[in-house]
Amino acid sequence: MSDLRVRLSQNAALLTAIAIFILFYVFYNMNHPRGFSVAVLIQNSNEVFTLAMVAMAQTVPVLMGGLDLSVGAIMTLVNTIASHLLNGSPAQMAFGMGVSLAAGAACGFVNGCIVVYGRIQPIIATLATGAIFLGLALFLRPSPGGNVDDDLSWAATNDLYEIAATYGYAQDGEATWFQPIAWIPVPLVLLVLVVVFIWLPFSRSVTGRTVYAVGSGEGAAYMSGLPIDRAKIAAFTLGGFFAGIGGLYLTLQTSSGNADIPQAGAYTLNSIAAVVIGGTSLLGGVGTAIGSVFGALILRTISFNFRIFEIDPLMQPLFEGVVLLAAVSLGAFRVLRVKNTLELFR
Amino acid sequence: AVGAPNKVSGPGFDPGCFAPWNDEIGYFQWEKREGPHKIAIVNGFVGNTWRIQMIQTAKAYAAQPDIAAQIEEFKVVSTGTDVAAQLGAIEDFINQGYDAIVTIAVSPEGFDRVIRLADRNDVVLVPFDNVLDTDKVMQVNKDQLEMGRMYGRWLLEQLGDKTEGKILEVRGLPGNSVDRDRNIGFHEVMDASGGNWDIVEVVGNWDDGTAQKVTADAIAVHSQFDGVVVQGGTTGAVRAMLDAGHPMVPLAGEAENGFRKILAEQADNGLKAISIGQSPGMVSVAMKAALAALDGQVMPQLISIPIPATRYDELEAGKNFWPDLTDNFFTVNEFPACGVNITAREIMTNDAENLE
Amino acid sequence: MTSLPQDTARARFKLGEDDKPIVMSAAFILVILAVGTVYTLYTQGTATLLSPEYLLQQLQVGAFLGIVAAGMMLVILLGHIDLSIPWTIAAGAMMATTVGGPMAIPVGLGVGLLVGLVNGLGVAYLRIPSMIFTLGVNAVMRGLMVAHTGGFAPQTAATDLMQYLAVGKILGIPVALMVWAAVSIIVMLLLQRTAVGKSIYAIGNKEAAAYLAGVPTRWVIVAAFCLCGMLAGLSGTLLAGYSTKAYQGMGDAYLLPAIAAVVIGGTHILGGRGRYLGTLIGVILIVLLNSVLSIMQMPESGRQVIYGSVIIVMLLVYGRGQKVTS
Amino acid sequence: MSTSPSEPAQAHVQLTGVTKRYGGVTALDNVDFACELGSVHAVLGENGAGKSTLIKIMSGVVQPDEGEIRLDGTPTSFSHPAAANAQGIVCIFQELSLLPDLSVADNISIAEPPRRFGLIDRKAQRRRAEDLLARIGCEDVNPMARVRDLPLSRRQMVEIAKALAKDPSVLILDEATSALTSADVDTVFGILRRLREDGISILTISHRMHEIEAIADKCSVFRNGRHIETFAQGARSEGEIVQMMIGREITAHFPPKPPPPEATKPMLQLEKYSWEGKLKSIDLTVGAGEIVGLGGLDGQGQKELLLGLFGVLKGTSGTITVQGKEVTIASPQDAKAAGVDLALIPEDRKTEGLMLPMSIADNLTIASLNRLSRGLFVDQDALTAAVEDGIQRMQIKVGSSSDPVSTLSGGNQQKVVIAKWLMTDPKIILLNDPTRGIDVGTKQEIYRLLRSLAEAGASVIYYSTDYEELIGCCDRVAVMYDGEIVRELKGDEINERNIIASALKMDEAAE
Ligand SMILES: Nc1ncnc2c1ncn2[C@@H]1O[C@H](COP(=O)(O)OP(=O)(O)OP(=O)(O)O)[C@@H](O)[C@H]1O
Ligand SMILES: Nc1ncnc2c1ncn2[C@@H]1O[C@H](COP(=O)(O)OP(=O)(O)OP(=O)(O)O)[C@@H](O)[C@H]1O
Ligand SMILES: [Mg+2]
Ligand SMILES: [Mg+2]
Repeated sequence: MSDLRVRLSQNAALLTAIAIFILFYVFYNMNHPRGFSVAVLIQNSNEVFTLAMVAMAQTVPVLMGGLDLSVGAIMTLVNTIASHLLNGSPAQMAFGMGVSLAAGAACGFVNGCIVVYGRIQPIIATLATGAIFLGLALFLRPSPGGNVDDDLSWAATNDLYEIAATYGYAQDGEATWFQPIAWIPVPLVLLVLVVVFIWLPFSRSVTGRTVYAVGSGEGAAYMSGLPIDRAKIAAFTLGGFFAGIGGLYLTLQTSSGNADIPQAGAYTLNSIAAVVIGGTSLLGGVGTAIGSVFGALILRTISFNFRIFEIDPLMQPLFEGVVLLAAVSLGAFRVLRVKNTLELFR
Repeated sequence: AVGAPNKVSGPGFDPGCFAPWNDEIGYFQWEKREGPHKIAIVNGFVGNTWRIQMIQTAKAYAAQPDIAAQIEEFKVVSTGTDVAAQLGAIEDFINQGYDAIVTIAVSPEGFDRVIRLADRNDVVLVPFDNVLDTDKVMQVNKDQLEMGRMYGRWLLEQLGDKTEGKILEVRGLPGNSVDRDRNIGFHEVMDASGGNWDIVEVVGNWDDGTAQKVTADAIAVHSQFDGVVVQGGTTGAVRAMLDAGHPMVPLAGEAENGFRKILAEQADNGLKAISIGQSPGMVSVAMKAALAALDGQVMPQLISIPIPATRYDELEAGKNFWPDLTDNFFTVNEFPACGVNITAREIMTNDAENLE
Repeated sequence: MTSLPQDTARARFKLGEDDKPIVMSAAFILVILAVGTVYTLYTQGTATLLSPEYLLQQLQVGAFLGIVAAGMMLVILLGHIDLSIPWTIAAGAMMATTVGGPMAIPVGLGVGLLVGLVNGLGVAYLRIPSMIFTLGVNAVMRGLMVAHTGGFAPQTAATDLMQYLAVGKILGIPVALMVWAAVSIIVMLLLQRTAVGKSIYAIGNKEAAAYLAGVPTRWVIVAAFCLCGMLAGLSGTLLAGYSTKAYQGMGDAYLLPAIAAVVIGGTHILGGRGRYLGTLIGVILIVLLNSVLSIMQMPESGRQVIYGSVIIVMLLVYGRGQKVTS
Repeated sequence: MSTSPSEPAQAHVQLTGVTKRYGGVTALDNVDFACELGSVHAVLGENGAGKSTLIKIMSGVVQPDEGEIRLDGTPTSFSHPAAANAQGIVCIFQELSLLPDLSVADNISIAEPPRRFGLIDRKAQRRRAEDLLARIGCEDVNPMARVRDLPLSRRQMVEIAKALAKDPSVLILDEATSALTSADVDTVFGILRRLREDGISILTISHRMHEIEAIADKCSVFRNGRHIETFAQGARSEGEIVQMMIGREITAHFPPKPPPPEATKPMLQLEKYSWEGKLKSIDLTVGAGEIVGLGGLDGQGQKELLLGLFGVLKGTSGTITVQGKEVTIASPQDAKAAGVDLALIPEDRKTEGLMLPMSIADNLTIASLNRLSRGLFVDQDALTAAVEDGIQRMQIKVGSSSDPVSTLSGGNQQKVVIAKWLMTDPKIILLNDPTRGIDVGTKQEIYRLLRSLAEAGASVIYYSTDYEELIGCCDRVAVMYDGEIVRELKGDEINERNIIASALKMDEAAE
């Protein structure tokens, strides 16, 4: 019983994020002119997926006590790479996806190496590599465009039924056993897969725990004989990989590549906001990528609501800004509870 | 697919307003349905004057009595420079049962999915300004290539007998299709002239400060140009020339009020310029096109909007520029051929409210 | 870091750890100029880059970034960051031009100060990480300015005084450069000679220790953010004077270069150490680098790559950070 | 290379000719040192003698500049702590190496967690933590709790559990008991004795002589980076050891106490002072010239009392009267303001007392910048003078006052903290365990300093975990239990028996 209480109190931030998301999302659906529908769910998951991935990408370095200002750039670079490769035979497309994801991981690996071997602060190292990645992306796609297999992009951005129907699985999606799950949006499935098969194992591995340890106290982690360098490189590489998944999905979603600098910046900044809203401490050590997914969901759900309600279009940015500021300020309540000022300084 | 517009043959409805891009353009026809309609505008970025002027114009236009009668619900959202968010917003409006969605695409690619969905759900999707590289959807724009060519033709005309020289080209946002097309059009004309032109390209991002800085830089290094082309941020670029004491040479620029104000002053000093505008008022043409399509009219797939160009000797205070108003807006806003008569002045002095 | 007079005397003959970035970036500036000159000699046959006119013009343009970077440095020294710079600049410029007249400049500075105050209160009293709080404030400022410009027709023309400060010249020296110099002297004195300056370093190193030493930590944080905001407002007003008007997005191009300039100048991104002279040189480096790349007509892709590489290479050259062993 | 044959006894770890320099400082100078299996070996020496450096070399944290390490006669070198751990050398460092955001169980198994399918087995990890915590008598610690939420003494015990989890063959404790209560120290010593019987080699560093007497088999004394002598425990008297450590003889441990003063005028009065259930209606009066000790078991609110007085705690109630005037102290600024004139030597000098990378001069002057300013600017001459004065007064061993304070040894760092506050001319000085990890010589200087400050009319409130200090130093001792002052001891009443009895709330029995 007291264990439960300990666990609840240690995950209060995550639970708050989940609660806020549910609140916003239910509100949105209740006010949607056509009510809740699978089409709406598909649309919502499509819109959320890339940001959720980039937010997860940001989480790993943040847990380690660093900040990755290049996640948006990595996403963009992978987007431009994938926009050249996602066509042809199935084997070619699979190869293209592999290359794209590998490129994302490689970018993260480069970040990790610069941070570890160059001993440059992550925030500034990634500020610099972010520029380099964007330069490469612009080189690959001086102007937007691309040639992505239509079927693939259609199948990846709809429900499971469309995948089956497009590629002829489960009797073109008509099989009876398939029906209960046929409505699930593909991005939602991907999200769960990424969390269950990549994030959770990572967070329970020694390397993953070293990431938390480094964020909690690097000196102590070193003294404890943990593989710090490996964990740092792994953290950035995994971050790059997640950002790569985001970039790959964006390519499928938009059937194109676009080396858009403001967009890369927007994703990076939103990823930080999502991480914070999801309950991960920017100081490192505390939090989880699952929280960041909910942070991303919250950010997106806020803008969903703009489409339902009558808000002067020129007031929207203000409204958005105020909601964002309020959301990131939630943590301030902690300050009111702290009775020992010294506890504020950690 | 289901519900997609029928491909029909021309001529289209109201060709004075909805001019087809060229002869090869196809025509679309949707089934006529009864109004009033639900219309949404999905804007991308909102942080510049052009976009704000566009939104104000859209609101003013929707409030005009004849248009208001055809609209049941009208919504404008700005999604920022994020493709996923913009695609999501469009899809959301499709799901919400809107009849037409007018949009400025964040990216010229990537709309295949929403186009498919719009067709399935019988929604009229109308990209304008930053259009899509596709022929599957009805779009409204000015011919950016042509605009580039006009820059070139103007310079060549003004340079007269000269066959060689240094030209400064201040470009726009890197990676943007408008920037790309204007640049291609301009180079096409200059190359075709057979002259020996040394074109110095700098990146001005379409904003005055950047344009001013890079122009100042370029002048500092190259000391003199024979002609200047500015895609946007013209006011800044000309100001840099003035600051550096650069002689006034032939110039082609945008339609900012500030630029026209300087032009009016400097025309006598030899600033022979043409001011070519990408008008924010285009949004009303796009809205009108959407309404016409919902009314079952035959519409060209790519609607070309005339390019309003004003020469230095055609400037008239209070008509095509306003010395008493700020530098910061785009002078060309109305399209008389389409019955769109909301002037920039009305928008910028908030007279728009009086239209309601 | 600060040091005692007799120690400074000694440091003058010895290259301290904090001097290294300054010397290195100064050397790199010479490299940039040399490369640019080789280019212009080759293409134009002139060495324009070495002319006083060109250099003064660069310094004039650099003043806007320089003033922003000075404020940013104060905040970075505290171990914080101010991401609200872009729209603080724009808001300062827009409100200055909206008000116009003799009050234009005070209003521009005041708006910056106000944004800084909000940032400072959020960071110091609510203790929200500056990285995220200022990001939110930036979004709010953007919203306010969009609403402001869209809501009614604001005047956007800069006043004559603003224009004079931005583009005027006294004896051939740009006034903007003098403004920057004045800001620099104030910031330098603040950091080296005042209790507030020393407190900034102390907080950047160990806030708890500074607090327990009776340093008014919250007050110092608020003050630093206010100064940073005010300097951004000043830069915005000047920038509006330079372009003769205010426009949306005018500050977007200043955030990352300001951070980069501070860091290239040797200030530790996590706070606590760094010298103002470094920031000054960092700004000049960035301005010249941009200018030379623009002159060489480097495409955007190449620029981004070079920009990023320069930051990394400079930091690598300064010597790698401390390894955690104890 | 050592030419002497390796000792016939089981020299498990042997260092030969080891030298370590930090810049200009030679932390270890050609040291030969060996420790054997099945014995407890104490390392003694004043602050900065090189003790920590010695064990950092043995445990792979730093690498020697010269010399070699042999393990069971085989030359080895450890490039990082994990390499030493792999050879069974496990160290509990002077600075705790726990990860505050991870759970107790995570921390205990941090190096070699139990795994299933390659992933950490959290259930097994938890069971292991429960076992180890039970072994060291810490059943009250929830293995799921975050270490951050534990009081310091519990953290220290978790640190010990963590070391035991590694099954060491050499266990090194660098002042691991400095934050422990005496009950915990007894538990730990019990465990150490058992480990010794199991044939483990134990190396311990402590500045508490009585602890060394209680546990050590062998002692080695270091001074100025040199190994002075190794001898069997008991072979030398305490005086001889101290002389070896500091190179001179010490006479009395504590300065003489003056006769109990006749009703001095009260400097500080607390009435019904309470905070958050951790301080319960405290009434305390401290006179001018008086040194009042705070006693009791660790964690009974002594620290809170000091922090509260210094304005760090929010939501305190009751009244504080300083020099006859009632004051509100809402921040350290208020506390050091004129008319209140408080100073606090905080518990943890590394995080609360010093800005480690900043210069000694900056650290010394940070609390008195307002006094050193003239108008807007800091008066550079006054600043220089103040720094020199501070260094002189506390006899701080510095190269240059512009060196980072992190280059000083623990004791000298503590002196910087104290000197910093003396510059503000405080009337009331609060000390939170100021001699933790400080050598005997420096301790004595601090005792003398406190006494002289008191004689000059200041009041001192002194919290210490060491009873001897309370007995030797204080005019009065207020013993706290669960947030209350349960007894005030005066004059001859101040003795170990009374302090312990009151600390355990056995007042009646003590009468
Ligand atoms: N990282 C370092 N950089 C520079 N000098 C150091 C460093 N670590 C230790 N020293 C110096 O080496 C000497 C020995 O330090 P060490 O920490 O070994 O002393 P110690 O005996 O453990 O003292 P204490 O009892 O205070 O802990 C001291 O003079 C100290 O200043
Ligand atoms: N974050 C916390 N959550 C729950 N209980 C706490 C927390 N911090 C302290 N306590 C409890 O409050 C009491 C006082 O603890 P505190 O650590 O403040 O005392 P202390 O005398 O400073 O002890 P120590 O020096 O051992 O840390 C203890 O019983 C402790 O267990
Ligand atoms: Mg030590
Ligand atoms: Mg304690």
